[in-house]
Amino acid sequence: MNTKEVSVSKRHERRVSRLAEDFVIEMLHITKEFPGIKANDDITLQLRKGEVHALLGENGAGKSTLMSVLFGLYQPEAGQIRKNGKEVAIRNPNDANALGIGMVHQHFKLVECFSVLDNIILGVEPNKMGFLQKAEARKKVMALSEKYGLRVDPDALISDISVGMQQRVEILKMLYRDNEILIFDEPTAVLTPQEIDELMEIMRGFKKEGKSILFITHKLNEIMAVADRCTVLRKGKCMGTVDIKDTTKEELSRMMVGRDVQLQVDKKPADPGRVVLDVKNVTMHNAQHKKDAVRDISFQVHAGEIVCLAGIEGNGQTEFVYGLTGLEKISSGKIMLDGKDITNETIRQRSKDGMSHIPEDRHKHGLVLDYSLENNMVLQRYWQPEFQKGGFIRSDKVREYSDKLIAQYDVRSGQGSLTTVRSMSGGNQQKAIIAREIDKDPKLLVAVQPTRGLDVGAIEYIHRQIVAERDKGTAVLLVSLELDEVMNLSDRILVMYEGEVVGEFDPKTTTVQELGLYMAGARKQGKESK
Amino acid sequence: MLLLIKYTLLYGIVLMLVALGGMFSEHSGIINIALEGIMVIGGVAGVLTLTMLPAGMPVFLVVLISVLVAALAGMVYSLLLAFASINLKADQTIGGTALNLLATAIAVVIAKYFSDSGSAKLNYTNKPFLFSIGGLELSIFVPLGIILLIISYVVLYKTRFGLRLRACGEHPQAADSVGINVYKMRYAGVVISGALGAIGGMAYIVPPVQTWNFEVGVAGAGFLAMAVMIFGQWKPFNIFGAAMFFAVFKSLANIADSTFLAQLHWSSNIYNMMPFVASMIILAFTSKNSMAPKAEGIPYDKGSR
Amino acid sequence: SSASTASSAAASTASSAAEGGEKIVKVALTCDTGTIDDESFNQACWTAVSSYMGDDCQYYIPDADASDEVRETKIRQAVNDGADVIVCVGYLYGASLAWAADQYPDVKFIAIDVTQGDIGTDAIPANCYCITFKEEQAGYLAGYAIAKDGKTKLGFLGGMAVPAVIRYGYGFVQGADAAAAELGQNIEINYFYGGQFYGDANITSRMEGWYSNGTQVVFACGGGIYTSAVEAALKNNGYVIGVDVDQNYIGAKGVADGTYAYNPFITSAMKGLTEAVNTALADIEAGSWGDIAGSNGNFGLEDGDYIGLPTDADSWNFESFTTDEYEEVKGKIKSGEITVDNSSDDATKPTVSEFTTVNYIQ
Amino acid sequence: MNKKKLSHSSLNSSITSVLAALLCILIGLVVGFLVLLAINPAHAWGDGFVRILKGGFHDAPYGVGKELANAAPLIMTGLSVAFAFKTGLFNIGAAGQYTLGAYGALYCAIMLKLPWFVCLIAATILGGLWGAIPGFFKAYFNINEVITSIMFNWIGLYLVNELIYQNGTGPMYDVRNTRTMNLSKNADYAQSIIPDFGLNKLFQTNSTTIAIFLAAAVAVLIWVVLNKTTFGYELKAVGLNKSAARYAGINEKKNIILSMAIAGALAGFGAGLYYLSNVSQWNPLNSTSLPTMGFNGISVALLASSNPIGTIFSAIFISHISVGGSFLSTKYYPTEISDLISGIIIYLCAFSMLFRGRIHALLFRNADKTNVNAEPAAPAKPATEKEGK
Ligand SMILES: Nc1ncnc2c1ncn2[C@@H]1O[C@H](COP(=O)(O)OP(=O)(O)OP(=O)(O)O)[C@@H](O)[C@H]1O
Ligand SMILES: Nc1ncnc2c1ncn2[C@@H]1O[C@H](COP(=O)(O)OP(=O)(O)OP(=O)(O)O)[C@@H](O)[C@H]1O
Ligand SMILES: [Mg+2]
Ligand SMILES: [Mg+2]
Repeated sequence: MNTKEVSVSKRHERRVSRLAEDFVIEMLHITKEFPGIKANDDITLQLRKGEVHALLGENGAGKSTLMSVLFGLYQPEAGQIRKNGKEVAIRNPNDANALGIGMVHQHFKLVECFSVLDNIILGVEPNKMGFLQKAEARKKVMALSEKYGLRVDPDALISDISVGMQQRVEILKMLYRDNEILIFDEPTAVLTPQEIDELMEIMRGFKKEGKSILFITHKLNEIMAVADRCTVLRKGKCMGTVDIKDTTKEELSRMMVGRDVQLQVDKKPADPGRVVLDVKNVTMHNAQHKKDAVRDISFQVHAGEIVCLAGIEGNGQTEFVYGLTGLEKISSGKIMLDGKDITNETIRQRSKDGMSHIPEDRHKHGLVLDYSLENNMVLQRYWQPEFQKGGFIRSDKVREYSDKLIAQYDVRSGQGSLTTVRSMSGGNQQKAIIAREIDKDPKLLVAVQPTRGLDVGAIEYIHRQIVAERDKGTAVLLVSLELDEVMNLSDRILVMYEGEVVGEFDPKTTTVQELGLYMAGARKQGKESK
Repeated sequence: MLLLIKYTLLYGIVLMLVALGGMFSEHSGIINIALEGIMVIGGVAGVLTLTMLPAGMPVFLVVLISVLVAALAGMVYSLLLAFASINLKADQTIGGTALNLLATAIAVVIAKYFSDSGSAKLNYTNKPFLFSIGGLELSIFVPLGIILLIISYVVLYKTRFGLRLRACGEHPQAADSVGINVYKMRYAGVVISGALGAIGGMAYIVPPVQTWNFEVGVAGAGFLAMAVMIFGQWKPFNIFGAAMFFAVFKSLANIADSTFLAQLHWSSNIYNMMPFVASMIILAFTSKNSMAPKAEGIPYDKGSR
Repeated sequence: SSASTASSAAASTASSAAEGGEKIVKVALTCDTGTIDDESFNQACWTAVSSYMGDDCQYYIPDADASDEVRETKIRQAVNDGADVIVCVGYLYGASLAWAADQYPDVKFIAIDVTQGDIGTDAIPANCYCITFKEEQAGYLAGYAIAKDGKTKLGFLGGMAVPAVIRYGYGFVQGADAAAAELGQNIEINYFYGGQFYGDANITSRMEGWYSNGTQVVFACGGGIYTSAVEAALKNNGYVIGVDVDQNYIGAKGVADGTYAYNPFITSAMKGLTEAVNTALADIEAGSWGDIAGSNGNFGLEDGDYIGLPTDADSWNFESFTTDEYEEVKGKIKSGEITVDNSSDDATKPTVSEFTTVNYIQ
Repeated sequence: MNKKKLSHSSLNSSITSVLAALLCILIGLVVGFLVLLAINPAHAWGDGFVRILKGGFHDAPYGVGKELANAAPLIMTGLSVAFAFKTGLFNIGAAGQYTLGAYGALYCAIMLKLPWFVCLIAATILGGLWGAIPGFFKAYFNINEVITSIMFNWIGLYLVNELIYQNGTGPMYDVRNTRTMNLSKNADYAQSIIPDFGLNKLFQTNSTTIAIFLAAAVAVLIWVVLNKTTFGYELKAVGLNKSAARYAGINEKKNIILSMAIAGALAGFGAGLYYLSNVSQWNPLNSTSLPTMGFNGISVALLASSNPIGTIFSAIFISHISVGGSFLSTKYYPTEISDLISGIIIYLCAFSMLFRGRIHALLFRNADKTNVNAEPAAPAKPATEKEGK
């Protein structure tokens, strides 16, 4: 390509966008199949130099797959990839790297027990006859870190640093390889609001440098904030590319799911009843650190209200939920469920007493991935007389029940009750858990990040289920990192910081900014928050 | 005392070599439970070579050739494990167990085929493998083992290969995403373990006697080496220490009646039991912060995330 | 059904042979444990059989840890393969013989190292001839000779604690003790069973421990276990005593091909395996099977030269002990002047004089 | 409709497993034949291959009786491994548990002169205890059961040898035989021998008892427990996902220990069947090799793809070819050829998943194509939409 054409294209950006010379990367008519499914079906995506190009789509729409094709992790069945108008073959990450393409993966690809420096150089190690030469690598990393404001300690182990810091390492990995085309796959899912802002800033910096960015996210706010254009995928097909200037969040979500989505949950005002959950002075030790993970927490949840524990990840929410649900022991304090002291009860007993738990990590706790869907549907109840007789499982009853839940909650899977849960998509796995936990008719529903990583369609559905549950008179304790969700869903918000509850808020009278200050520890209410 | 040192070294080096083999394999992400079998294969290959080499050959060549042949045999045999667990993604422990069962059968069939009398016994000379320093007789495997130990350390921590190998055992997806060929690295890890395991097998059989009945196999030494590897927390010098610790027990069991320990009148069963009991206790104490490669035992599938 | 035809076929050939002059058709040798080339027990018997029969013989060895059942199967197989004489080598065949003799009345069994007690029947079956040896006498001679030769720190390395090995060992202790008492010289004996019939690092290191602590000679008594004793001896200028057959040739071969620096075999405690097997086979062909069947030939010095040390100049490697002294003590045993206790009970050790310390190692 | 689908697809998968196993066997046999050809081509067919194939039938009925006598404990050790597999554990410690089981059975028979079923129970309990130890280490220290089991195999061997031998003075030890007392040689022990109901006569053997039927019955029992009971549900859940099981209120530590204890008990029971049938006696002088029965159990389990019922057949098969191997003529071939064949078969079994996939694809290509992200059936949709609002 020549410079003249570039300048021309800049002037007539919209009109001449079909000119090949316009784009650093073009993915044309890409088709990628997995056994039983077309993950990408004739998708075309064109990336301009110096733009932030968002990629939007429901769970399983094929975003990660498309990016993996670009990064050389998968080979497409059909279609071609062009760089600066020339067709290129990307057979593996090395090829991608040689073309200046780098990727921050949805799940970080960092070796936990390696140092930051080792992780950055892995794959492109400076060496003399195979022997590592780390000194020069260190110099380059420090320079990059300086230039882009990506603070890292090159000698720290990955396992010792925060998620935000890990992401910086991932970004440095791309920069270290002098990549010009940067792919970010759901980079913000794991970040705190402040970190997200930082990342947006960094992206803008890259843009200024002339780097091109592909940015996958489910959060429309972020797209509106930082992207120039957005390509929308639905069920493996390309729904089109739009300019962010000319579109709205509503339009984007309609393109994505094919119908109108309510981004705002509409719910009646809460009608709190009796105290269902009463947490008194709960403290929990931390196995790793000397500092207590949870410090002297007290609060109550009433029937028919949604109370939300908000906070930045790692401020004791996870530990507290473990203590509350019995997965871990609490060191001191007392937990009452509907007037009954359950502090020392087993998990099974808590469940019998009316506690339901939508766990934070659905793969670790929520599901036995290699069990069939029906077996997972009775995971909390297989022992009830309804489903067993004299120790023998009544498989007909289990099937009946599972079929009922599947129909009622629209859990989609290949073989219905017999599907191995591992083969189901994340959204449907989550739906199955929610069906199971809600159908228990609990007095208290503990929902931890119930919509993590899900698309707006699924989020909308789950939010509605939770509100419906509240309206039936269930006490709901929601734990979420997502401020939108917190503001949208809760009737009361408790902010946790460093293991303590530092404030209590009414979502109608507070703002995201105010919550952010408390979450960051910049402010703290008096002890009256108890 | 000299004797204790001698046999501790002799046996310890065997355990160390085999454990180092296991270490390489596990750092690449493959659990090599077939070490016992690999030792047997290495032993039978090395011994057969010894019996076949012409009498007048220089000592140096005899050692070199037989050790190389043993190592080669081990590498070839370990390819079976590599193929099953890397390409076919078979369960590694199961594949390894099958190879253990197979190895003794192969060794016996081969030994019976080559021995004059049709028994599984082969006669050979171990002279080329022995030398002494000031009354302390050592086998060639002692210096060889020490050299291999140092090389192992350097390779693992100071080279590009080592860094990549360890990455594959810890997080193969990460390695793959930066363009490292995980399959190739895992093959390398397993094949190195084949070579070291086989040399270990030869070191187990050759120095102490000049006749070996392959029906006996290597009597659990390969399994013990796995314990050594765990005890040594997958680190070369720790493995060396662990191997020596085990070897001291073993040697004591055998030469106890020539030492003050004879007064205790313990049966050899008790001595034999001790290293296992000791390592169980140590495992229990160190289990909380195990350094095991995180991805070991999990077949790597390019497609999976 | 194939079995019954096979066995009846074997039976009929055997009986027709009996009418036509007792020609042996095929001999099977079944061992209980170890290898056929163990340079001692099994090998001696096999050599005897194969040199007598030429091609018309075959051996059977079960796995190391075989059961009576497996040994019965070996006998069955031998019969199915057409053997009309079966030589069962090793006391472990006792129980299997009780069954086999009954099952195959037309097959002739020669059982070596097997006693009526091992078989467990009231009498030795009529188609079975047991051959045992007075190993305690051989052990005694070896022990006596070596102690008389001036060695004061001795060792006994048995394979497993099986009756024959125990008799060798206890005989050895008694012989050495007798010489010690004669000389008024204190001697010390390390006594150990390796638990296996092969050498390996464990045994070698134990033996090195002994030799380096001053043990001069070890009586290595248990199939292939001698390899470890020899290995350790050579490193410490020590010596070994062979067993069952004159094992001097092993040392000589080793010296010749350079594996051994010197020949460590001082002598060997022998029992006349080859002679006994040969005689028995010849008896069958001579038509005198009836004379020996159902009996136990327990061969000791009283019965002839079935027991002893090799007296060839090559094999006689004592420093001072002479053949005359040897003949003298041998004569005393022959005449009954000296009786050697023939206990083979692992738990009751032989009694010794105050000159002798036996260090039984577990 | 769903029911039909279940039986259909589970039938398909069993057919596939069986075919995969048969394919492994076939390849193993072919390789075995090639080895026979390589060693001694002249006799490879009649004196070699045919004998292996015929197994016990080479010398029927005796050989068949032997085959059954050996298959009984093999079913049990196979079950032991298979059961553990089903609950997510690899029990490589069956050999050690078997060792302890042997001690339990023999102690009760020889020292206490108890009836056979009591001896069997003792064997089961001791085996179970020995299995529980690695379970304990796994549950409370998170140490891989494979490594613990390996260690406890050897500890068990040395321990039992020491207890029985006691330097040659052990009361269970028969000095003359260098084995434990022979149960059938002494009327005192008669009640400890498993009854044979005429089987010995039928097969012209001494040790073909009803053990094989007991083993088969246990296999069926285990199948029921695993597939039909809440207990099996819990065990499998723990095996597949410890954390999720804990979340579901299952005591995962208890269940891991229980799984291993049951696996050990099964192996111990197998030892009881073997020694109380008086197939053999224990040799405490052997300190260098573990009972092969334990390791062959792994083969059995693999060949059966861990299906409890399948272990019955795979155990009989393994026993068949090893008896066949023992009938090989030493003149031409080492008996280890049969070990070689079973080794190869097991190696192939280790990746039989691959075969299974291929076979499945071949057989049922059109039968069950599934779409993971399939839309639900049409009528379900309106109902859910109503539910949502
Ligand atoms: N390795 C694989 N094997 C088989 N099918 C796969 C594989 N990876 C993805 N798929 C299929 O491709 C589809 C697209 O998956 P992809 O991961 O690209 O979705 P996504 O848009 O990134 O979803 P999310 O928003 O959840 O990250 C999935 O629905 C799945 O069915
Ligand atoms: N290795 C695999 N083999 C087969 N299918 C796979 C594989 N990996 C992923 N899938 C398919 O990918 C689909 C979605 O997977 P994916 O992990 O992208 O889910 P998700 O919606 O992103 O959930 P999560 O938010 O938990 O990541 C599933 O339908 C699943 O069938
Ligand atoms: Mg994705
Ligand atoms: Mg996702």
